[in-house]
Amino acid sequence: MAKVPVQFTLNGSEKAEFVEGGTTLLHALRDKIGDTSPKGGCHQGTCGACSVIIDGELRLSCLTLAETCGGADIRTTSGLAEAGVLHPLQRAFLDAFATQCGFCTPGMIMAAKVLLDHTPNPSREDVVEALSGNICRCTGYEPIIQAVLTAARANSQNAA
Amino acid sequence: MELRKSYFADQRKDGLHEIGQPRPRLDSPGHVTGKTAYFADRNFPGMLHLKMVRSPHHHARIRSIDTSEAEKHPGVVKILTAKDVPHNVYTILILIQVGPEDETVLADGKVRWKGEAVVAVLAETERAAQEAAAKVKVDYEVLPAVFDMEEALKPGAPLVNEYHGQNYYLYDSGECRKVRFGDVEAGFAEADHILEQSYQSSPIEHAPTETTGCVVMPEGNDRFTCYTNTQAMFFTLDNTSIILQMPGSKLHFVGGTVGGGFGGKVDVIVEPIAILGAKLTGRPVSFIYSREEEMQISSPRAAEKVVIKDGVMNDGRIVARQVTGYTDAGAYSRHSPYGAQKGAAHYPGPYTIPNVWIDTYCVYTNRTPSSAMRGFGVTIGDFALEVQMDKLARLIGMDPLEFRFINAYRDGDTKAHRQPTEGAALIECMQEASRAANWPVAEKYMAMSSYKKGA
Amino acid sequence: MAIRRGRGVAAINYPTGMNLGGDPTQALVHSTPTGNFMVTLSSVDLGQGLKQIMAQICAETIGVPTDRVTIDTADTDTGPHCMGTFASRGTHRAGNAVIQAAKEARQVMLEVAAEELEVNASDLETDGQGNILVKGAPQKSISIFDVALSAHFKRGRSISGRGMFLIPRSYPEKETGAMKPSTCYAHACTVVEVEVDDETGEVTVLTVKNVFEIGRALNPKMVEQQLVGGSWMGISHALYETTEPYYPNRDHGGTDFNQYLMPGPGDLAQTEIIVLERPSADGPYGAKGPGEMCANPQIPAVANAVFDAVGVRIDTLPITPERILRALKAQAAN
Amino acid sequence: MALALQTFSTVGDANAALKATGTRYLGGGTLVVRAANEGDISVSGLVRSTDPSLSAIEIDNGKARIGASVTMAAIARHPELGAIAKAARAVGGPAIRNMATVGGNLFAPAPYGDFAVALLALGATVDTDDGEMPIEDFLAGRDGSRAIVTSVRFELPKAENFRFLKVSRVKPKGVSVLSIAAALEQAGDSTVSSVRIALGCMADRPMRARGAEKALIGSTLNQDGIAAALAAAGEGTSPITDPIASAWYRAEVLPVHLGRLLLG
Repeated sequence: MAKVPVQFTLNGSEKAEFVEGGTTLLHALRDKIGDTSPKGGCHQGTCGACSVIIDGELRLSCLTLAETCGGADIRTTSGLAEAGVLHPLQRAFLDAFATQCGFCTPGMIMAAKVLLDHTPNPSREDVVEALSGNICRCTGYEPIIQAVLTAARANSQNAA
Repeated sequence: MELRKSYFADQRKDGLHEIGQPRPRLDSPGHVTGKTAYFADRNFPGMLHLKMVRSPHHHARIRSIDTSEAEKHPGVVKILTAKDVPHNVYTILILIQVGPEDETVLADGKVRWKGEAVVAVLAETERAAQEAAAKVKVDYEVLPAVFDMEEALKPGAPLVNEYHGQNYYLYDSGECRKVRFGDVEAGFAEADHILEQSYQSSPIEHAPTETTGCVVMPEGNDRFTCYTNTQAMFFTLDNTSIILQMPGSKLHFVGGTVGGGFGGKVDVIVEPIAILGAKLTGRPVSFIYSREEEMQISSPRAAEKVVIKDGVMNDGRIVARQVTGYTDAGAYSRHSPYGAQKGAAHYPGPYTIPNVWIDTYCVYTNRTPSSAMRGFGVTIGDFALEVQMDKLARLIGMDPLEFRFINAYRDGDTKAHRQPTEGAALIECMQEASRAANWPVAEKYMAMSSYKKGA
Repeated sequence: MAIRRGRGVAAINYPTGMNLGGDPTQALVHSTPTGNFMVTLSSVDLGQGLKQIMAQICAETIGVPTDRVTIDTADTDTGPHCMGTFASRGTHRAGNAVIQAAKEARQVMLEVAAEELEVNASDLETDGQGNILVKGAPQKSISIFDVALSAHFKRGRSISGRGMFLIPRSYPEKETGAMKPSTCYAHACTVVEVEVDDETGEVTVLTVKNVFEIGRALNPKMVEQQLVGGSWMGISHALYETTEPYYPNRDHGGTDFNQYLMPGPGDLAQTEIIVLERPSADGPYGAKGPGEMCANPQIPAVANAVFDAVGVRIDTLPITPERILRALKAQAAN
Repeated sequence: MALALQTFSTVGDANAALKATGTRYLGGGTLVVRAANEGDISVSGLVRSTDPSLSAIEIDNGKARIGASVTMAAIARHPELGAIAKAARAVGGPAIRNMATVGGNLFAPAPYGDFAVALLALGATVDTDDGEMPIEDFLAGRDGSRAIVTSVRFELPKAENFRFLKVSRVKPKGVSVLSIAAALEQAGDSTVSSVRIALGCMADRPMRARGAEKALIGSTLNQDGIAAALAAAGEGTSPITDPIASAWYRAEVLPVHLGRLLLG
C-alpha cells in the first residue's frame, strides 16, 4: 500500500513518518510515533480525549488526517512538563484531585491549556465553555473546573 | 466535603497515621502527564485488528454464512465463525454455579438481538477488516421478536432463548426469587390506606471514556498475554479458559488500570475471541469496541419495572409492602439473574416493615443483553421505593422526611430476609440532611438513634 | 411561562460486597531488602483509586508511611486471586486481605526487630514513620530499614504475609428467601432542589445536599472525588440517560456522546457532601463500599422534587422534559 | 483499501477529482473523517483544496463573503461578524469549532447544522464551482450536489435585527432540540416590516417558518402581536425524532421558544 510522508513538530521536536493514506493524527501519534497521551475515546469527535494543540488551536486528533498536518506545530500533554517540572495545570489537577480514571485527563489539560494561553484570567463560565467538548464520566466536572481556575490564579500570581 | 465526626464518635478509632489522611494519589502524576499506560497504549508490530460482523435483526434464524468473498479481501488474515470456538455456548456465572450456559461467543444457527456477534474478521488494518466484514454474506430468516417484558411473559410469546425454555430465569425458588416475611395480606387488611404504584426505567450505558477492549500478544511458548480493561482478572481468565478449552496456565492477563468501568467491564466478551484469533494466526490481535459498540452492543444497565403495593397507617407506620420486580435481561443472562436476586435481598428498602412479600423476575427479551452497573439490582429499586415513600407520606398528610424516620430500620430490627440489622445509620443521615437542607423535623426525630433499642 | 421550584428527599442504604458473599480476594505482602513493602494483588483499579487505598491500608498496618508501599496488581502471573472490582467490594474485600497479609508480615518484622533489640516482640510498636520502638522506652528503637536488612542478610527471614478474605456464601431459602446478602451497609440521604419550566418541561437542578455514611473515609479526598462524581451520575441518571429513549421500542438508540445525554459542565448543581462514619464491624479500618450507593439517592430525590415543583409524578426514568410536558398537559386536560 | 487524500491548489481541479465514485470532499473532517472512522467504506477517496479564497472572510459595504473552509471559530472571533457570532458559537465545543467549516455545516443533517439555520434566515447565497444559488435551493438539492461549495454571501444584519436561539439538553455544548434564527426589521412604529425565520430540527434540514413570517408582518413584538405567528410556527414542519427528543416534543416547544426569542 502506498504510504504518505508526514512531517511536523511534536512538542518541539521534528517528527517524520510514513503513514497510510487516511491515517488520523491520533493514530499516527499513538501507533507510529509512540506518544500515547492523546486517547481514543470515541473516534467520532464527541469525547475530546484525543484533543491536541495544533498551531496554537485546540483540535481533535481523531478527526484530523495526519497528512494535513505537514509543517504543523503539535503539542500534546506528554510534552507539557518541562525537565520533569509539572506545568501549573498539571500541578493543579493533582492538588485538586481532579483525576480519577485519568483517561479524559490529557484531553482536558489540552483544552484548559489553550484557554489559559488566550485567557489568563478566565471566569468560571470561560472554563466551562473551554471544557465543554471533553467528556468526563468519573468526576462530575467540578474538581476539573476548580483545578483550571486554580492554575489560572497560580499563573497570574507568578506573572505579578 | 465535610466530615461530621460527632456522629458515632464512640465507635471510631481516630489518630491513625495513614488511614483517614488525604494522601495524594500515587497514580495521578501518570494521569496528568499522559504517561499512565492503559491496555490500548500497547502497540505490537504485526498486530491484527478484529472487527465483528453483527446481526442486523432482533431475532432471526441463520440459514447460511458465506465468508468466501471476505476471505479473499486484501489484508484479511483470518475469519472466525461459531465452529472455530471450542466451547461456544457459555455463561459468565457458571464459575459460581449459576447456569445454564445460554450465550454463544459467535452466533450459531440463530441470533437473538440486534448487534449480536456472528462472524469475526481479523485483518492487517481496521479498514481492511471493515471492508471484509461488509463482504460476509449471512442469510437470515427473520423471526418474531419480543421487546416488552410483560409481553415476553405471556403464553405464546416468541421464545427468546432456547437454553432457558421460557422467557424468564428459573431460580431454585421457581420463576422468581421470593422473600416472604410476616403475613402481607393481614397487613393490607389492617392498613388505613393501600397504595399500589408501578415504576419503570429504560436501559442506560456505563459510558466510560475508555471503551471495552483488549490487546493479545502470543508469547511464542503457547502462552498468550492479554492486556485488558476487564474489571475482574481471574473471572475473565477462567471463563476464557472454559470457552477456548485451554488450560488456564496458558493464559496471562495483565490489566488493572482502567479508563472507567462502572460495572460495564465485568462481562467476558472481547478477550476469548481475541485470544482465539491470536492463537489461530500466531499474531498479536487488537479487539477494541468502537464508541457505537460501547453504546449499543456492550451490556447496559437493565431496564426494570417495579410494582410496589403498600399498606400504611394514618400514624405513619408501613404495615405491609409487596414488591414485584422485573429485570429486563435482554437475550442472555450474563449477570442479570444475580441482579434480580440482589433486588430481592434489597427490598423493602432500609425500613422496618412487619409484613413483606417480594418477587423478583429476570426476564428475557430480544434486546442487547444487560448486565452489572453501579448500583446493580438496587438503583432502580431505590428510585421506586423512595418515590413511593414520598407518595405515601403525602397520602397520609405527613412530612416526607418525618415519615421516613417513623419507618427507618435500626440496630436489632429483623429484616425481611431475616438478618438482624447491624450498623444502621439511616436515621443519622436523615438528621444531618434535615440540618444541611434546612428541612426541619420534629425534635423527637432529631433525638432518635440507630443504636440498638434499649442499649 | 412559569419557573416552578420544588424540593425532594430520598434516603437509602446499600450493601457492601458481592450479594450473598462467596467472593474471595487474596493478597500477598513482602518487604524489599531495605524495608519497602510490595503488595501483590489481582484487583483492578477502575479509576476510583484502589491502588492508593491499598497502599494506605498496608502502610497503616505495617507502620510505615504510604510512600514506602508499592502496589503490584492485576497481573495474573503474579497476583493472587481477586474476584474483581464490582459490587462495592474492592476496598472492603481487598482491604481486608491486605490487612491480614500485612499483619503477618508485620509480625515477622517485629520478631526480627525483637532479636535485634533483645526484647520480646510483644513489647514493640511502630511509630508510623518507619521505626520500631520499645513500648514505654521509645529511646530504644530500630528503623524498619535496618530490620529489613537484618531479616534479609543476617537472620534469613522473609518479612512477608498472606492475606485472604472470604465471606462464606449464603444460599437463599427457597420459600422464605431467608439469606445473608451482605455483612455491612452504607447509608445516604439526599435533598435536591429543582426548577421546572412548566412550558417546556426542562428541569434545572439547583442544589444537591448529600449526606453519606460510609463506615470510614480511608482517604477523605478520594472519598470526596467518588461522592461528587457519583452525585453527578445520579442526577444524570435521573434526568438524562437512556440507551433506548423510546423503550421498549428499540429505535433511536444513541451511538455517541452527542446523542447519549449526560449533564455537561454548564449543568452542574451546587453540590454539598457531608460524610458520617459508623465503622463497620468487618470492614478494613471500618470502611464500607461507597462507590455505588453514592449515585442512587439523587434519582428519587429529583423525581420527588419535580412533583413538589409542578405536581406531576414521573414514574418512568429518565425524567425527560417530554415526560414532564406530557404529564403537565394531561394534568391541565383533567 | 486505504483512504487516499488528494490535495489541489485550485477548486476547479478538486472539483474534477470529486467526480470519481467513492470520493468526498474533506472540509474540517468532522463529518467525513468520522464516517470513515466508523467504518463507512463507501468513502474510498478524499479531496480537498488549499485555494486561499476558501479560507477568506471579506466584508465590503455591509456585505459578507465567507469562504467555505472558514471555521466556526474564525467566524465567532471576527470583529465584523459579531451579529452572527452566536450562531457560530452554537456549533460543537471549542475543538469542533476550530475544525467545522461553513461549507460542511451546509451539509450537516439534523440535529446538526445550526449555522446553516442562521444562513437560511439571512437569506444567504451559496456559491459553488458550478455557480451560485439561493441557500434554500441549495439545501433542497444538497443530497445530490457534487459541486464544491466555495463561499456563502449575505447582507450583514444589524446585531439587533438578528436573533438566534439553540435549545439543547446539555450545556453549554449539546446538540439541538431545535434551533431558531430570525432576521427581522421593524418599521418606525415598531411593527415588523420584514422577517425571515429559519428552523433547525423541524425537518431533516433547515427550513423557513413561512407561516410565522407571514403572520408577523405588520405586527408588534408583544404577547398579543406574536400570537398568530406562534400558532403558525409549526406549519409545514415535520420535526425529527432522535435520541435527543421526539417529533412531538419538538413540535410542542417550538412556539414556546419562538415566542421567547421574539419577545426576549
